Amino acid sequence: MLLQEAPAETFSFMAFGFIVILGTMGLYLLSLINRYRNLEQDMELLDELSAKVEPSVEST
Amino acid sequence: MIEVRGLVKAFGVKPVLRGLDFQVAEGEFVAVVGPNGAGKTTLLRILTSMARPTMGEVRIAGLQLPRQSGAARKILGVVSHQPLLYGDLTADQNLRFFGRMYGVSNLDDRISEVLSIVRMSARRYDLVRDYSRGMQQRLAIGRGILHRPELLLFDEPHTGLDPDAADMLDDLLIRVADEGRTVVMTSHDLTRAGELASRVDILSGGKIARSIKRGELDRGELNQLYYEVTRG
Amino acid sequence: MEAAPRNLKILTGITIGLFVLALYMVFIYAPREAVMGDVQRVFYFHVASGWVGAVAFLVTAIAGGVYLAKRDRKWDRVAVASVEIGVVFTFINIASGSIWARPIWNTWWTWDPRLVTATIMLLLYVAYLMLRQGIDDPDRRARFGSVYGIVAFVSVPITFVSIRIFRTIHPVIIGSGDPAAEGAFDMTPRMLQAFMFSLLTFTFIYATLLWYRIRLGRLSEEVEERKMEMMSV
Amino acid sequence: MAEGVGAVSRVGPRGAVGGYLRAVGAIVWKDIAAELRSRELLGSMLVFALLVILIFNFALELDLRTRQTVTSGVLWVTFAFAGTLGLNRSMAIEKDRGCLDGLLLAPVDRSAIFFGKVLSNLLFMIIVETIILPLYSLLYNVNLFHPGLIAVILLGSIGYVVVGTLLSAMAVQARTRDILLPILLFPVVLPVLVAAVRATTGVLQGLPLEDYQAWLNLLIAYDVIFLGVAIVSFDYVVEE
Repeated sequence: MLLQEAPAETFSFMAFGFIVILGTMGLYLLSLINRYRNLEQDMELLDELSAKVEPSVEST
Repeated sequence: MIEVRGLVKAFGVKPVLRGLDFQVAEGEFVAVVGPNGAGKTTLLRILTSMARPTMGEVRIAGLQLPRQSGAARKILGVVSHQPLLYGDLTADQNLRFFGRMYGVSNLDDRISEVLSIVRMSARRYDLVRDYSRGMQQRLAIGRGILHRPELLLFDEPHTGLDPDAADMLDDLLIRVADEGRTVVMTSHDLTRAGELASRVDILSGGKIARSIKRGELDRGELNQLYYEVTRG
Repeated sequence: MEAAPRNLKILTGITIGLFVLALYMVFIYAPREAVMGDVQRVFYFHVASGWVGAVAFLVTAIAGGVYLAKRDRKWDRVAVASVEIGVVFTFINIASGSIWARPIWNTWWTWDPRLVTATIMLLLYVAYLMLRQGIDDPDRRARFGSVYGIVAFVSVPITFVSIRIFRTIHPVIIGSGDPAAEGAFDMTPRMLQAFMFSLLTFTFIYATLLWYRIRLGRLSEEVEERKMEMMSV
Repeated sequence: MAEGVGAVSRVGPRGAVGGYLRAVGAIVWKDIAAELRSRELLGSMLVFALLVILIFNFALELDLRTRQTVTSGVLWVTFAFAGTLGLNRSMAIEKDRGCLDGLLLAPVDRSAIFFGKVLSNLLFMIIVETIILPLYSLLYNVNLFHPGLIAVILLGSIGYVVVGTLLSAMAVQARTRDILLPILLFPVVLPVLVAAVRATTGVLQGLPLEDYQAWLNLLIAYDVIFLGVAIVSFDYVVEE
């Protein structure tokens, strides 16, 4: 194979390689965004809860 | 003997001690009381240099913690609610081991002496594993006083003891304190603390909220004050 | 949490620009390799990922050391953030290397020192993440993480040396022990430029991701803090 | 020892060294005394080691030819597996009744505690090895008696135990302590195992020293480097 004059036909392997490289990077990016969203939702929920809790504490 | 100023300790983001001030003079027997989670154990762990303060100054016999903790550990005797003893060793072997770690001189004599103080001489060569909780705790006190410390720290010593064993422990505590040592004890048992200690400090909100000398208040007043401070 | 600071936005913009350019250089600017063909194009990002992995773990070890000295939690956030990114890119490095090896050495896997070291490095830092997962107290987690991050980083070069000696003494069964021997190629100037540019781009990607991941860590701690407050109320 | 005892309150250089060695010795003595009583640690290590060798026997079909080449590998895998059992147990004993706190309260340098634990772990490891080696030799009729082997086993065990003691001190303080140690330890000690296996093979095949000198050097380098790393970092592992 290595003795051939013309370059080896390895386009499919290249495609596969880049799917893995870019795919993994993309997945990680998605996971970062996802985790960030979840935390922001938690934060909003906490804001709501503390808004509810505080007046009731003062009234008692 | 102990000087603590502005002590802050936070576990992660959760502050347990918030700017606590605490002084103990030589020869005093101070009980630190407070509800569970008030930070009693945390305070003691910082005094024993097992935990490092987040902020604030801690001095024991003039030695600054945690920087000079090595020297401070020499004059400290600690009895925790865990026995800190090896189950697979006998009382004699346990004391021998800790005696060597502290560099106690005339170790054989000292072990006999300590065992008779804590009334464990008869069980000297029995495995700690087979002891009752009360016996383990007595031996733990023996381990605490083995190297003749100037300052004794007791962390909830009555935990898990039946009333008889607890009374026996009280006798022992009084005897140990009468030898002129400074004692700091944490407890959630206000009555016992009030009877034993020359001063009761109430720990609440991460600070010493009140400090009551013996004879200042009777038992009922002390109880009422405690509930006011910790609940209110 | 407040929106990304301006510097981070600028950095993100630069990184995206560089990445687009890098893709252009890898696929169009750099010539097709004369022997291996298109698959050689994997090489640029393959090496760059390995580089990011190594840099990330170095940063973890340094941040761990600084944490132990200063006890400022922000250094621990840097350390975890860096490990996570390092693990992702080391995985990319190994997977892409394996794909490259298939047509060139006729096998998905060879026991080449670099490949094996990269794999053990991946296992080390997966262990690092598992260690952290098993500890609830954040201060202890940070301390143990710092210690293990340093221990792991020190062990990597020794592992590499040990496998290298192992390979030279042992007969090589499949392919070549050293990819420089077979599957090696002369880089044309354009290839070299694409290669250097990929390294630069991936370094920027690392820095950008690190920044975002540190912010994520901080936000997560804030949420924890708030939850604690809620529970104590 | 006697001078060390007297010099406790006024720690001069001699007293300090005496106190340090006395503390290390006390920990080793304590571990031996406890082990003589319970025999849990050595017992489990030995039984486990035998089981591993038996499993290898059926997994690899250790016929005469195979034995020549895989003996060192089988031995070291056995030691490594049995070793994690011992390391875990040895640290769990300290953690169980809060004994580690008791150790840390003593006025001795933390590295003395580390050395004490390393020495007793090393001792247990070597006891297991000295029982397993002749047994293996007997079972498979392979001659394992070679002076060079002692050096290799010692160097390999030191590196393994130094890193193992440090990491087991972390593992026992984690929630997942039963499963964590091998996962933390094996990727870090891989060079020790590789080098020890190759050097053992060299010794057993009677090769000249030059042929496996590189492995011995690697083992020495590993031992020295990680002894340094472990001494510095042990403080951070045991403090709270």
